[in-house]
Amino acid sequence: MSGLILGPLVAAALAFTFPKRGRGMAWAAAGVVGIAVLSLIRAVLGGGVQSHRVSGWGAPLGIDLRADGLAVLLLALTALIAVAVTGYAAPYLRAADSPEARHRERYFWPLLLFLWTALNALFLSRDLFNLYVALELLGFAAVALVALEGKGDALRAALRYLFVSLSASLFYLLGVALVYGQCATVDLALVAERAPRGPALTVALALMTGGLIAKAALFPLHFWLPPAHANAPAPVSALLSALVVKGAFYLLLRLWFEALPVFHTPAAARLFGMLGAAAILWGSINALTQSRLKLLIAYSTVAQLGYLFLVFPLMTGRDGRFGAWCGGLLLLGAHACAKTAMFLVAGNILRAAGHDRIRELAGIAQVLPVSAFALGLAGVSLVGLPPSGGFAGKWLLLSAGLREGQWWVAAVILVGSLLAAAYIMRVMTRAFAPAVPGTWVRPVPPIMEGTALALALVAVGMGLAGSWFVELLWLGGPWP
Amino acid sequence: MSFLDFLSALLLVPALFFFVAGTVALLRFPDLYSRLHALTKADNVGLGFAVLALMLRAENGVEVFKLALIWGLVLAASSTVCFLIGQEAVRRGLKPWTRQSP
Amino acid sequence: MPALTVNATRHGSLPPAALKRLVGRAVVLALVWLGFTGDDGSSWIVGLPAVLAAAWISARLWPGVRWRWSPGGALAFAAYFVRESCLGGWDVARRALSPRPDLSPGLISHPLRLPAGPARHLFCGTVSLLPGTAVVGIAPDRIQVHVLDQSARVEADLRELERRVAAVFGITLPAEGGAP
Amino acid sequence: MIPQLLDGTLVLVVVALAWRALNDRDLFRGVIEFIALGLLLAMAWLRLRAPDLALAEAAVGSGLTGALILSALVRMRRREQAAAGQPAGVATGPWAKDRAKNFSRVLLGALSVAMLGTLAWAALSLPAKARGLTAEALARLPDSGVTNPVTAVLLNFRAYDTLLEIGVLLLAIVGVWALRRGEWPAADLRERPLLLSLLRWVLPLLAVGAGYLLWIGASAPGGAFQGGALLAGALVLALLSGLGRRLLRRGRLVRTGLTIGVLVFGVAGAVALGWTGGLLQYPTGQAGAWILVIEAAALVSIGLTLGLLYLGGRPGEK
Amino acid sequence: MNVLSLTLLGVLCSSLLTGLIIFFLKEESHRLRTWLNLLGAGLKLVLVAALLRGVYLGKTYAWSFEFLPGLPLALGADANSMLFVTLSTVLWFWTTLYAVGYLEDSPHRSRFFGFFSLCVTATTGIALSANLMTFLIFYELLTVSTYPLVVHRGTRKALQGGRVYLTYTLLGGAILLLAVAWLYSLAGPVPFKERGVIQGLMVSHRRELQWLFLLFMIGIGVKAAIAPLHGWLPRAMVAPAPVSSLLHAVAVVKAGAFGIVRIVYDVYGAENAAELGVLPPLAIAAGVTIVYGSVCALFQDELKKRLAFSTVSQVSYIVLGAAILGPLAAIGGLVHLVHQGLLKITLFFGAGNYAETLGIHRVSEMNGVGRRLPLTTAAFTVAALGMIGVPPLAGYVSKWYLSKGAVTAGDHWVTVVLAASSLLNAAYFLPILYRAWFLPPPEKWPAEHSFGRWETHWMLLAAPLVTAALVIWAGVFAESAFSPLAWVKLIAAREYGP
Amino acid sequence: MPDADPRLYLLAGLALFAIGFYSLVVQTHLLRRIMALNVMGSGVFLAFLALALKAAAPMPDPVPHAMVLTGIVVAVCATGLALALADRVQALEANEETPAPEEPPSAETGSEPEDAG
Repeated sequence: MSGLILGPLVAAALAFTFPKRGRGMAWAAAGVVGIAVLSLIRAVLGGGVQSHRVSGWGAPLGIDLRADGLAVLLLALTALIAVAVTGYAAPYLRAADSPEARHRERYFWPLLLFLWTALNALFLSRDLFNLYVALELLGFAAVALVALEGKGDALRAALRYLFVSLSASLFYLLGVALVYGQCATVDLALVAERAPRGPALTVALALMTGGLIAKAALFPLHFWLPPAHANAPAPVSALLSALVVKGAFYLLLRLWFEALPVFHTPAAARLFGMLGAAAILWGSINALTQSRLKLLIAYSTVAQLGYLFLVFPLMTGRDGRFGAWCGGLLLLGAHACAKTAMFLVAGNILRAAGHDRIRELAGIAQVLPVSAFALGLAGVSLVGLPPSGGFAGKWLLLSAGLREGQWWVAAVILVGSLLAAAYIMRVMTRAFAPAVPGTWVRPVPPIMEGTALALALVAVGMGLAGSWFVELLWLGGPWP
Repeated sequence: MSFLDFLSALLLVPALFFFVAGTVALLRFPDLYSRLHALTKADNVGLGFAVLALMLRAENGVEVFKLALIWGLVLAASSTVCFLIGQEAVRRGLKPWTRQSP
Repeated sequence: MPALTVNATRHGSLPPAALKRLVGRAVVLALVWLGFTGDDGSSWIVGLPAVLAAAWISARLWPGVRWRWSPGGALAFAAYFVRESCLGGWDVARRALSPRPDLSPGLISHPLRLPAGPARHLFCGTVSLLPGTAVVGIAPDRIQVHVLDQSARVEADLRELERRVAAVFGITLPAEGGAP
Repeated sequence: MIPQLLDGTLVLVVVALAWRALNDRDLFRGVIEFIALGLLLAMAWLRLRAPDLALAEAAVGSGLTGALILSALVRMRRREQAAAGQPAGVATGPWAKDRAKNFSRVLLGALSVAMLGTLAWAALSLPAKARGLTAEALARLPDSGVTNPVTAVLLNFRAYDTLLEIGVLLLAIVGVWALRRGEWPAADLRERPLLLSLLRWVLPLLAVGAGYLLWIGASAPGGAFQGGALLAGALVLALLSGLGRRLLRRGRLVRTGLTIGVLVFGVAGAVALGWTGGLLQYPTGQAGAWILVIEAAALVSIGLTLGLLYLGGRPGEK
Repeated sequence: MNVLSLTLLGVLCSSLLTGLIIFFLKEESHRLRTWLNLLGAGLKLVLVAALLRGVYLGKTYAWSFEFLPGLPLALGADANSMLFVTLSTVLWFWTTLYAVGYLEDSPHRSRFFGFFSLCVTATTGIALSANLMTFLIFYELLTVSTYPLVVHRGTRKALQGGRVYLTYTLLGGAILLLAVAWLYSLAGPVPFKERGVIQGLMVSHRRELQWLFLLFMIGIGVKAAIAPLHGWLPRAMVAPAPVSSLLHAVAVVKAGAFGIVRIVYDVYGAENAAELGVLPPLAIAAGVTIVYGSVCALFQDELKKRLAFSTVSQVSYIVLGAAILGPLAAIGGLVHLVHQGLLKITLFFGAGNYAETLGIHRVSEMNGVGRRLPLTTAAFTVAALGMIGVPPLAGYVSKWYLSKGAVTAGDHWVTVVLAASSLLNAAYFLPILYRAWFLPPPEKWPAEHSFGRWETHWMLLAAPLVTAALVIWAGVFAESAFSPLAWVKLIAAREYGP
Repeated sequence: MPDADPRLYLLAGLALFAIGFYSLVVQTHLLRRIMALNVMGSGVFLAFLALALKAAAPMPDPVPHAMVLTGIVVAVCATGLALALADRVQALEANEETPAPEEPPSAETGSEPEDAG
């Protein structure tokens, strides 16, 4: 567990100190984290939930780290995507040998490693305040990465993102203060033991939830996401969409199902569900009307995040509980991989064409066949066609909804899938059109295409490994 | 109350006097330049007395040393800041207030 | 400002003079540390590196400037300074608390006779702390002083101060009007 | 009676000043009020018996933050003036006479008041005597290697927080450097000889002072953060006076200084892990020494980071 | 995992792996690609033959893998699946051969054959699915893998056709998904079993089952092109001829028809479905589609469009067979699954040859093609006559059993429909034959290509000739032990037997 | 001097939070918004410390103190980052047509101190 934090953190520091070694540091961190994640998966599968008391004190005085199925899943996902982005970013950043490019590469690596540290810290920690620090680390790294693009839109988007992120963190922190005032602890498990239902914790939970849904870009607090994700450099967009927003969602799960499950009432759950549904529809419809590919993908993220929040209403009953949990998280994983693949493809397209205006992208399949294939596969998972991970996740959600008699969830899932199909089709249609001469000006290195394809394949293949994920997710989940 | 304590309290009287006087001067003096005088002189003296009073109450030499150091630093700083502000004012062409000017 | 034009000691082999300077400053700073912590011997675990670092900073900021000083002059100056400070404070207080502020302020220019360097700095720094005067500008050969009360006495005071500062550093001032 | 009056006044002034600072028509005055607010908050911390924080707030919360904002304001103003004399849309604030805007402002005001009401309702429902973790912290204090409870929490009980926090500091500077090139304050020292000679004396003294705060932090208010703040203050002074460039000439050295906190902390964590099997779990009886080493490294990084934040970008030659 | 289940996987992988390899082949490696294609198709033929023998001898083939807990991905080979898998494998082999010839020198062949193989993999998967979930998975895979084939040419029209195709099929897929999920939440995993698996729900969930049946029919009916869900089919005609053959004869439409057969026989069970009262509406829909499709075909001048509407009409024969209770109708419907496939593929091969060799796309341009392309036109004629139902060709056998079954079940109106349809078939096919054989050819064909010794490329010629031969065989030797009919009787016996 | 009433400071903290939030949303000037964030943060810290004082036996709870110290440092980092970003944005807006002076960061790598060592 410690390697997951120390590895990327120290690597980030070294990457900053020795700018020319940035990529090497990233690979070194990837090695450390990879070994750590694999051994952690083994440990969790073999011996159940793993805990670690940092500094040896234990809660409430100290900070506890815990790795259950959920945490391990997200850690592994993070490692996978970070490795992919590391592989992709090197040629991406070296697109041109200009001072800007050198500048970007110099700062990209430490920031990437910080982001990685923050995500790992977030997924491992069980301490509300420590999670705050991790959230801030995450937010700063994300904002700085967005701003790395350096263009006006990116800077403005980054600033807006920063404002949202910071104020959201403060809402969260005020909630933590109230929790501490009530329970005299910030450890999730102890809070769960000591939590009386009362105004203080209600308001605390509301504050924390408010902050986190802003960070998770749940409708209607999603407004910052599309510009930020669309204007960032492609590998950064991938990280943001795949992982960063998921971090906040993960924390919401921890709060509602681990720390303060007594507040998970049908009314609250329904509210989440409604917002999720609204996000799916709103995000998809907006995706349909975008003229730029990256914006389309970003709005698709808004929509796909909505699905995750359907977990809340589906977890109220007994029958669909497990299915909803696994379905939501499987969907999260599949979306992370698929979305990364899509953004990487968008990066390839941007590089090859110099722009990402959908109308003028005829002939992707002809010029960048591998990318087009990756885009299609990612789309398959996004739409939820079998046997992709997206399908497995939606299937589980759908059956949970039907089992719980929540028909509207089923309806939302289906409509969302169709809308997703519609906006994917907009792009794919262009892909198969004959290329217009003069559109495609630069070649794309094979590794950039291959990375995207690999991730798309993972997204699709995830469905086939559904049983394995479910087995993992069962460990340490919120079961009565 | 020991003699030293008494002496220390006694010293606080002039300290307070100079602080008040400095503040009044800051408010009453007509222009920036004159106000600089208020800050650099009266308050410094006030601080000097206060430091002296605290020195008498100090438990050991270490504290006396620290207090002296603080006083010295404040003196140096206020002199420097006074100069910097005054210089900036002159550079910006601020005319000093004189009896003749309204 | 000669200090500015003199480059910082280059890295690599330190010339003996630089080393001597470094040690000298470290000793002064170590005294400060001693003053802070008193007889707490174990504090030197932190103190020693801190002092060395501070000495290094000092050496970087202030490479070789040579000056000597006379203890007697310094003592006399200290007494003078305390007395004048009190007078200055009183002066302000009097003017502030009088029913009608008794002011006739103005700017005057004062030719400098002290050589450039620490002596001049001490002079300029002190002027502002003394009754009725505040430095608002420094030129190579003169300073601009704002006075609360434009009277002949200011000039005399300043000259007196100059003399005493010169005594601290053991400098003989050139004759009146013969500013360098 | 008098303490209540004092607390009441302080609280009222704080709240009023906060409002003024954020809504003053004159932005410059707002910034000054903001800085004053920081100082008053430091007093509030004292009243809440948190001297460690009073020190940090005065130095960092008010001083450094204020300096950062002020210098940004100056920079922006200059740019606005340079840009073709537009009435600087950025500086006008929310005072547009737009009906819809007014309406939304009223709405948001109502919302904020409602939020405040809810918050107050929740906060007042908290138990009057909280349990807190004082007892636990004091019980473990002898094992922590230090005697100042706050330092014990920061560097032992919750050292992991602090590790991440040092990470945040480094990240902030990396982010800022990635964003823009810093502007060396255009100080011509020939015109400010007094400042120069003052700083030559003061900066080394501040460095020693920072070391002292670090040392004292084990047992009394102080520690790496306060010491770092002092160091940062020194650095800001150096930058302001133009001396900073001389200290920051060697890029790799500066970067090493910025990262040494994370590196030492991280390596210490890893070594402790190998030694005792716990992340950041110091070997029995050696906690004090470990903390001192970590804090010393952290001090350097904190001081450099906070100081360099003032530069507002990566140090460049022009 | 034993040898038997390996055979199942082998059937799938023989096309899947070749497909994946082909994707990464260079455009120029023409020979390697062709060999790979034929190798995959041939291997599959061999494997299916082995499978066929095994099933005939009563061996059980099963392979399953739990991709979600309690949700196995299961393959199996029963009589029903063998019918479809054999058909698609045989036809795929010839279609591949045909496609290689057809696409010679056109761009993006690696992409084309990659998806082509995927498409057949999906079809095989549909055939071999042992439960509803597996069926759904391959069903959607089919949707996805055919789309690139439909839009292969990349023209505006192709893209539009592809969009319509995808819209229809994805909508259908979503509804099917809902139905499957719903059924699973009621009944747990749904394996395919003769006489259905829903007996336990018949009393308690009657209404739900009726709704579900409707959802299933809509979801699958899209691919089976039951009116009014057939809108995509004529527009998908823009695809290259081998693709059209694939869509109409082997894969998509057949998958839909096969799905309906599966739902009626192996999920609901024919008798259960009859008791729920859901079969008559289905029969009526099928009847309407048969007539409607034929009428539409009558007015198409574009050859492929005419064939497309003919498909709309003909596929509903299969549905009709499933919708009429009783073994005879079942035999008629199921055997038409095979027969229609053979007939329609021959027709499309012919149409492809006309287009490729002479540039002919319209019926009105077909004067005298019989003289220029005698062999092709002969095959075309055999298939057209078969469609009309001229004895003893394949179409006649299906229609015969269907009408006999309808009469037995008391649905006399069906015979009227069949008769009307046959008349209409004749009305839109005979003029073509007349033009082809008896009218003089024009002086110049729209775009003639010369292929040397034969009237056209030998690959283009071999495929229709073989399939036409099969048509004759399936009709003439219908009563022998090795005919589609014999196999279908086996299935019907299991479904309706004692 | 007796201890302060924690509730008073708690409410003050909440008030700062609300004021900060309102200003953050209403104000348009970037600097004001950054200050608003700081005020919000100070409000949270005030609340934390007031709660720490409630457990004042024999001394205030040191754990929130440590947290607030962490919070203050994080806040100043945030301010630094936000100011740098705001500065870039404002530079863009101030002269929308001509690129900001540091774009492209020409000759940067050669002269930056990072390379000098």
